[in-house]
Formats: sequence, structure tokens, C-alpha cells
Amino acid sequence: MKCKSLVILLFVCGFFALAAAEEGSGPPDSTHVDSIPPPTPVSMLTARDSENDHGHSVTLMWELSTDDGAGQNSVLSYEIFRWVPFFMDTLQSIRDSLAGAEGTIAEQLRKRRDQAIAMIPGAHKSYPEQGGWRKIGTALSGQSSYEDVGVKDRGSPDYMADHTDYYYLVDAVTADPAIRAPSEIVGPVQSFGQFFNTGRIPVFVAVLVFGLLTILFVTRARRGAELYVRPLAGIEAVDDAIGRATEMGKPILYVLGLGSAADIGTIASFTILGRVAKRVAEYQTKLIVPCYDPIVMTVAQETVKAAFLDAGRPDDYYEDIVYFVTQSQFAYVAAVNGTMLRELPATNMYMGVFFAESLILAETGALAGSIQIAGTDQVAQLPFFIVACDYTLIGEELYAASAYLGREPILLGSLKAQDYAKAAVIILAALGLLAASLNWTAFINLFSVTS
Amino acid sequence: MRRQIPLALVFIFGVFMIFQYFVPHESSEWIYEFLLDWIYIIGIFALALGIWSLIRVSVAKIKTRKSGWGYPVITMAGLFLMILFGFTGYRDGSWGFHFMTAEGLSNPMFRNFFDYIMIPIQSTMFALLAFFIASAAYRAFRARNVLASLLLVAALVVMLRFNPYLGPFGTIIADTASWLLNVPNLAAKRAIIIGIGLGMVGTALKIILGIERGYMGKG
Amino acid sequence: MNIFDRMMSLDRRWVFLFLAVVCVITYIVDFQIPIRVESEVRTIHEFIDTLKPDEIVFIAIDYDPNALAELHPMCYAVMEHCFRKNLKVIITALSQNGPGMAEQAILDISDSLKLDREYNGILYEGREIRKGVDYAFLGYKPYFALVILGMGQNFRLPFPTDYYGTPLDSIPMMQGVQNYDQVACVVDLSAGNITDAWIAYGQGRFYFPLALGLTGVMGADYYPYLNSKQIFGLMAGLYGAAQYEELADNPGLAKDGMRIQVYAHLVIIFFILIGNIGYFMSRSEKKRQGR
Amino acid sequence: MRRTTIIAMAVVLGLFILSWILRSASYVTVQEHYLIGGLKVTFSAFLTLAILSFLYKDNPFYKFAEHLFVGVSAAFWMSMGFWTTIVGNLVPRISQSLSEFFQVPYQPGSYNFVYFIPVILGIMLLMRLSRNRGWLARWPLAFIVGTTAGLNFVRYLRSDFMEQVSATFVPLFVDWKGVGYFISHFSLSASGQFVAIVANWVIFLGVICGIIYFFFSKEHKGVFGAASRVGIWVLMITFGASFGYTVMGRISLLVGRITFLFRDWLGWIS
Repeated sequence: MKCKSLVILLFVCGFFALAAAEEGSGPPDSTHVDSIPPPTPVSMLTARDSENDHGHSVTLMWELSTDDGAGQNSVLSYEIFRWVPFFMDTLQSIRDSLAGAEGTIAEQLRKRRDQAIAMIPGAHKSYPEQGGWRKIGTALSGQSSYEDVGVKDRGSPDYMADHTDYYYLVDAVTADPAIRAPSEIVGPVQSFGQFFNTGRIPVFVAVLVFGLLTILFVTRARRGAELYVRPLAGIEAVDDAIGRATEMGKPILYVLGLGSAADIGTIASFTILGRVAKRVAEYQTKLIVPCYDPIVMTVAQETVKAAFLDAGRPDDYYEDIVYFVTQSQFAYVAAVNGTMLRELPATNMYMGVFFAESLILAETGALAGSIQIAGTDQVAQLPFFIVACDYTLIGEELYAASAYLGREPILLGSLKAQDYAKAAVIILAALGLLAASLNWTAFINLFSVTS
Repeated sequence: MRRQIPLALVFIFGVFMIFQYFVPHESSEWIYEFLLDWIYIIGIFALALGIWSLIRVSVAKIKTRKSGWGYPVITMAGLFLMILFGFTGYRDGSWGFHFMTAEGLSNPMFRNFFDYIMIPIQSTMFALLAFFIASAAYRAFRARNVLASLLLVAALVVMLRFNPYLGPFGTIIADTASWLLNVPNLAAKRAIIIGIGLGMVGTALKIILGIERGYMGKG
Repeated sequence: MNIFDRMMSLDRRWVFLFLAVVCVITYIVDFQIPIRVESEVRTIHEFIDTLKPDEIVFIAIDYDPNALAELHPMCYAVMEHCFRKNLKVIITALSQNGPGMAEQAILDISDSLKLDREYNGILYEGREIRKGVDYAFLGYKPYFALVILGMGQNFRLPFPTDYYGTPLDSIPMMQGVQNYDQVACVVDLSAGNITDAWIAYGQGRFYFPLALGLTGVMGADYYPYLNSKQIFGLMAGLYGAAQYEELADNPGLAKDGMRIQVYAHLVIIFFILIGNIGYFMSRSEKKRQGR
Repeated sequence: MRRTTIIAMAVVLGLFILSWILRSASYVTVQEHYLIGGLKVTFSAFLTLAILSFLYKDNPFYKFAEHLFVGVSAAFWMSMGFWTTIVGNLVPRISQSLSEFFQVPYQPGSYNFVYFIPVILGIMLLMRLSRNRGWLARWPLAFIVGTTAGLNFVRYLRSDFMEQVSATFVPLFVDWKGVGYFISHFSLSASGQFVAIVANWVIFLGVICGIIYFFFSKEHKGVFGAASRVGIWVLMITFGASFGYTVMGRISLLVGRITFLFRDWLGWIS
């Protein structure tokens, strides 16, 4: 809920930034509106550089007007003003002429613009001479802060340069825009970018802990420590399925899903494909891999080719084992459906990222009488695979599958690291529950990532 | 060399992206945006490879003249017609290499193919799910054991949540259904998501460290 | 193969056929099904039903065409109910495509109001509803949060004129109507974050009775507001709309949709039961034969 | 066999033409020729039925629609990708003359040279087609995989791990307010602290047991095994409930197609 209202606030603020740029839509005919007594202004207005950002931003905070939500209850919004030197109009005029310019003139104008941008900090030094107050945004009643991020375009007169002195004031505004109360002026304040985001320290610690755990267990595994892994039905089925396909003389269909090569789920699927392809090559069974994403297709071709090489059968590899269909969800599904009913594969494997098509594929496969093994990290599609497939790797099991299939100690070692992390989660959850019940907020705050 | 350089690239870019996350400074954000743009651009080159693969597979099927060789001809016809519509257009009084104009698409046939071929097939494929969800339910919801029974009962309760013919049980079922959807659902999803998070993080780390190279065909 | 084995392994094409036939029949044949009504919809209906003639209901039509299927039926049901009860209605549309939705609803409801109808055993005579007398459509203004806040002071601040350009002061039904204080309740029909603004900046600040109409997916997120009494009623999705139609005895789009849904669900449940009966019977049969 | 196929084809063709004539006759719009309008609706309906026929069995009509869809959609995304990414994003950054050719505004900038890197990487990717230089294609792939692995590493650590863990930090002490209503009505929708606390307990235990189910390196025996068993129960209940919940949305999709066939095409319902 909190998150949702925050989104609204941002949304509204964004609109107001636009509104400030336009302005103009003046007060309506307010003859029939009762006259409103002037409200009290905001107090304790402060301005400072926004934390943990890339600069170009100043955060204002204040205490609400006593007439906001209380007192006369007349304050509807706060208008934020920044002192802007007339020099910024020069920037605007350069921008205007740049819009229509071409060739060498544009080149010169661009140079002039860059010079002008370099002069922004100097121009702000002239405060309070040679400039004026400009409305830069609005905060709704009840809000006691505002983040001024200016405009990202460096040529714009609203661009906020770093290391520049800015001055602000905030008006408490009533329903009648003419009736308002200005605050005191704050400034100078400068904005600048940070090199480390302190709000993300908890994530940083987690990265370190997790990285060290993984490296620790991988090195231990490399030294040859015995590691137990519990059996997973879906994984054991893979070998049987390949054997079955060989006996029946029918192909194996491997679907990588709709993910791109950027999805870790797809990358995990490549590894599984590699293992499957190797065994397929050994057994000399036919493999079919239709692809949705062209990059995924390219990687899958590499994977399968190398697997055939590994199995000592490079001559059996041909390019069209892995082929591209189309990058359209349902066209891809239509084609894979057709393949399933025409080639009648002994086994269908669905590994990777899937969306609504999961059930269409799995039901058609069941119709064709194939054994089906699925694995996905898309929580919403798990129910359909569970219902329609013979074996399903649920979430994390998909990632564990590559280690299981390879039985390599190094990969199994990293599974151990994941298990320790899970144990840590359980302990933390228990502690967190105590903390929440006893109102021990310090502990809870350890985990809050603020930006 | 042929294997080492790609692995080094993976390591360098992987580590860079991790550090980038903690550095809010402008220069770090610029590089981040550049890198994301690059991926899209490389993706288009890859798409050319994809289309090439589609054409090759289709042509190979046509050449064999085995039964059904006519269908790849339809694929190719659709492909080349749509490419023709997508890359030619009418603007400023002449036909040429255009796509959009101020009035919209410069070749209206592109839009027509989208509206009257792609849309109806796409939405019908999607609508097939209504049938498949029914057949999957019939086939799989059997009370064979504890797990299957739980699956079955939960699905039945939720499917009956707005059924008007249940009399006094209606409210209880509706309440139970919404409780199931809000409470255990949240628990299970969270457990799965934490597991997925760990699996993803572990896999990503293994990729960056070069332990997991299955995607390069080296297990 | 005995009957139970057959029940267990029906060709799935029977399932497809049965489902298709049921969906098409329930789509084409217009018959009524009962709808079980939940208390959160009943409160809305009761509230509006017990208002006296000429009281004002404020209907905020804040959705776009993509949520039309779920929210339009609610809008029709509530609006028709208000007009039949001789209430007056103020309408705003704070989402970009809202005015189109609102105008369509007003047009259709005016047509429907011309007919004599009997609802819940009471005969309502057909009548002409007039712009400015029975309803005022204020239109669309950007920055919904500010508009909601502004209307708390006076409707004339964000809307000096109505959607058609008539100054609010020349609209008969707006005489003496300043702000939410003169309105009996606000019904917000929205598919997005405008709902939050109505709760936070509208109800949270001016304390008028607020009821919500939402899409089915959003529903669960807003139940807490019912418990905290910030809203007095809530309709979620097609089912919520169907409940209102049921209460108002005015079957429409939502009940049509629910009819198909209920029967389609029953078909699926029917096949699940058949499969399970077959499974258990053939298993016990086999056990018996085994002995 | 062959003859029945031909008859079926002829019947469908006849119906198609009949529908075309009837639709055209009742087509009213001034924007386009009525024969074109009739053809559009008829062809859409034909494709819709062709896909639906797949439910009976694979057949030539489905194959036709499928193959047509694959070709058209592949070209659709290729055109869109070319015009938005190459022309919209790349060309304005790297070449003035090409920008003028495509009539897009040229956007010079001092860092634009970096946009040649993805072009080079893209060309390396195309090297796959060459027999000897195919290994070069691994470089761009390594770039993509490395970048996204790093990107996902931290982001998922945060969103799927840290934030989910801290979301389980909820108070679990029982507050007996509201227990009376819960018992008297046995209603899970009852408001009040008690039901909320029960929900918190269920969520907490469900999460713990669910996580235990995912342990790989420990045998699921004894207490641990029992917890893991509860974990998979919770998962199954959830999967069942989600499945049941999805039915409504899927039926709506079907109703959408029924509406198209019966209203827009056949014109039976207004």
C-alpha cells in the first residue's frame, strides 16, 4: 500500500513538473467561491543535495503549514520556487535556434551551448541580482518534501548543473491561487553526484557474503570433499527419457522458452541443453530445438555443436538441429504445436522462461503422447506445468539441474552455498519475526534497501 | 585463446555491472545506458541470423518435395510480402524506402496484415487456452495421492468461488477461496521466489566466475 | 473396458466440444442465473436505494477502454439505479479517455430510461432525463489529485464550466451545490491509481462516503479500506458488477458474462468429477477382482 | 482419402466465397470498398476457425494458418526492429548522410563513437555464417551474457532475496481481539487482529517449510523431512488455487472470440 501511494505521488509530481513547464491555465472564474483567509506558511524549510544519486538533484523538506489538514484546512498544495538567473534565458535562445539549424551553424551553436552550460555556476553567483523566482513544481497537501531534479536535457533552461548555488522558497497555496503564503528563502545549496550508494549497503554485504560462500564451497569441492545431493525426480527422468526416445526411434523436442539470452533462466536452460545434447549425440537420437529469440538460437547452436564435439560425434551435428521460428509468442507456439503433432517426439522438454503459452504447449504434448519434463522460474506458469507435465522442476530446481546433470563437484559445491544461504534465510526470518513482535526496528532496518 | 577471451569478457562485463549498481555517479549511469543500447543493437544483427535460419530450413523442406512441402512456401510468401510491406512505403508522392510518415504507416498493407492475419490468429491461439485448461483439469485432477488431492481440492474451491448454486456453503467457499489466494499463496510464492532468487544469483555468479560455461558448450 | 474406465479416459475432444457448446449456448441464449451477493456490494446498493429523491450521487468514471469490459457494467448499473430512483448525478472523468466512456454511458442510459420497467416489484415509469436537470457531466481535467482536492473546496474551481461549456452556475441542478458536502456519496469506478487519490485526497480529507468499483485483479488490494471504514462498499470485476445488477434487479452485461463464466466453470468441474468417480470406482473394482 | 480432402477444400472454399459475398453485401462504410471490407472480416473468421480446428486434429487449414502466421510475424518483428532500433537509435548517432537518407534527425555527440562497438560486435555475430571465423561470434555472446549476468546478480539479490526475506518480518504474537467473531461465524474473512495473526503464522511457517523443501544437500528425513513435506503441500495448494483462479480469465478470452464469430462475422447478435 505504502509503495502504491508512493507511486502516485511520483506520478503526480511528474505531472506537476510538466504543468510547471506549461503553466498558463490560470485561475478559473472564482466569483462564486467564498473568499479564503490567508494560510500560515510552511516552517523549517531545508534544502540539501539528494543522497545516493548521480547529482543534478536537490531535496527540499519542510513542516506542513498549520492550515494543511488542520486549522482552517485551506492549504491544497505547495508550490516550489527556485531562483533562476536571467542567464538561463540565453540557454533557451540557443536551444531555440539550434532546433532549426543545420550543418556548420548547428556545430557553432552547439559549441556556444556547451560554453554557456559551463557558465551556469557563475551566473548563479549573482544572487539575488539579475534573476528571478521560477515555479518549478508542486507538492500536494500533506506532502512535506520535494525533490527538484530539473530537466535532463543539458540545453534546457531548467537543467540543473552540479556545484551551483541554488536558492528555494515554498508557497502554501489555497484553492484560490491568489491566496498563498511564501516561506523563508533557503540557500545556497549545491548538488553533486556520489560515488557510492550508501542506501544499498545491505545489498553490498549480501553480495560479499554470497560470493565468499560460493567461492569457499567451490574450492572445497575442488579439493575433493564428498557432497550429498538429494535425488530430484525430474532430473532422473531426463536420462530415462533420452533412452526411451532412442528405443522408440523418435526425436526429443527441447524448448528453450520465450526468454532472451539475458534471462538467467534461459542461461540455466543452455547448460541443461548442453548435457541433453551430449547424451543425445552419444545415443544418436534426433534432437529438435525450435527457438523464439535469435540470440538464444545462436547460443543454443554453439551449445549443441560443442556438445556433439564433446561426445566425439562432430560429424553428426548439422546446423538445423537448432532453428529459428519467429519472435512472436503465439506464432512460435503454433509452430511448435505443429511440430509436436507431426514429429511425435518421445520426449518434450520445456526449460527456461515461459508465459501464457506454457499450457498450450504442455497439453498438445500430452496429446501427442510424449513424456514431458518442464522447468521454469516463472511462478505464474508453474501450476500449468505441474498439472500438464509428467515432471516439473520448480523454480530453483531449474538452476540446480545443470549441477545435477553434470555431477561435477564444483557445480555441486555451489549448490551447497545456496543451501547455506537458505539456512541463513530461515534463521533471519525467525529473528526478524522476534524483532517485529518486540518492535526491535534496528534489526529490521538492517535489511531495508533505501534506494 | 578462442575460449579464454570470451570468458574474460564475461568476467569483465559481469564485474563491471555489479559495481555499477553501487555507483550512482553520472559517468557510471552513462556507461550503463550505453551497454543496454548495445544489447538491442546486437539483437537486430542476431535477428538477421534468425531470419536466415528460417529461410534455410524452409527452403530445405521445399527442395525435398516430401509431403507437405507446400506449407513452407506459404511461410516464405508471408515473410517476403510482409518484408516488402515493412520496408517500402509511399511518401511525398513517391514509393521508396519508408516506414512511418506523419499520417502513420507509409504502407497500409503492413497494418492490414497485422490486423487481419496476425491479430485473429494470435487471439485465437490465446483463446485455445480455455479449452486446454479444461482438458488439463480433467486429465490431471485425480485424487491419486495426497499431493494430487490437495491440488484438486484447492482448484475446486477456487473455481466454485462465485458459483450461485451452493446455498449456504457459497459464502464459506468464497471466503476460503479468497483466503487460499491471499495467505498460503503468498507463503508459497515467497518461498519459491526466494529459492529462484538464490538460484539466479548463484548461477549468475558462476557465469561471471567462469565456472558455469554450459552456454558456450563447455560443461 | 467398463464404464468407469471409459469415464477415466474420455477423449479430450469431448471436453472441448462440451465446453464450446456450453459457452456458445450461454452466450446466445439469454436466460437468468442467480448471483450470490456479498455484503460489500450490498452496502453500496442499500446506500443508494435509501437516498431520497433529488439527493446527489457523484459518479467518477475514471477508466479507459481497456478496462471497459469490467467497469462499464458497473457504471450502467449504478447510473440507471440512480436515475430510476430520481436521484441527481454529477459525473466526472479523470482519466484521459474517460469522457468517451462517460458520454457513451449517459447516452445508453437515457435511452433505457425512456422505457417503463419493473424492478424488484416496483414499476418505474419511463422518463426523459435531461442534461443539467438530472445530471451534470463536468468532464475531464488533467492532474487528477489536484482536481479531487480542488472539488473539495468548490466544484467550480477545477470545472468552471461543464463538459459542454455551460457555466456551472447556469446549470439548474448545480444551484447551491458547492462541494462534496452537498453530495450524498461518491462512487469511483477506476482501473488504476486514481482510486488511491480518491481515498487519500478525497475521502481522507473531506470525509464523504466513498464506494469503489475496481477491476477483478485490483480487488484484493482494497479490502483493507473496507475494514478501516474508509470506503463503505466495493465492487470488484465482472462478479462485483453482476452482484449490483442482481440487487437492482436489472440484469445487464455483467450478468450475461457471469452466466457464461458460471457454466463454463461448471463444465470443467463436471469433467473433474467424472474423472475422479471413474478413477475411484475402477480402482475399487480392481481391488475386488484382485481379491 | 485424397478425394475427401478435395471435397473438404471445395466446401470450405465455397463457404468462404459465400461468406465474402454476404459480408460484403451487408458492409456499410464509406472508407473502403465493400468487397475489401467483406474480405477482411471473412478472412479473419477463416483464420480463427482454422486455428480452432486444431482442437479436433491437425489439418491442412491449421497448417496453412500456422505457416502463414510464422512468416508474417517473423517479418513483422524484423521490420519493427529495423526501423525502431537501427534507424531510430543507431543511425542518428553514427552517420549524418544515413540520417538524411532515412529522414531522421541527426544527433551528433562526443561519445557517439561508442555506437560503432555494437555494430562491430553485431558483424562478429554474423561471422557465424563463415566456416573459419565462426568462433568470433562468441565475443558478442560473451558480452551479452556477462553484462546481463552482472546486471541480474545484484538486482535479483535485492528483489527476490533481500526484499522477500525482510517482507517475512511480521509480528506473530496472538492478539485475542476478534477471536469471538472468528469462532462464532467460522469466517476467514472476519476482520480483526486474530485472523491477521493466524494469516501471519501460516505465511511464516509456509515460507520456512517451502524453503526447506528446496534444500538440495540435506536428506529429507525426520523433522526436516516433515517440514519439507508440509512445504510441498503448501506449494500444491497454491498451484491448485492459482490454476482455478486463471480459469475465469481464459474463458473471457474464449468469449472474446465467440463474440467475434457470432457478432462481427455472422451478425447474429447485435
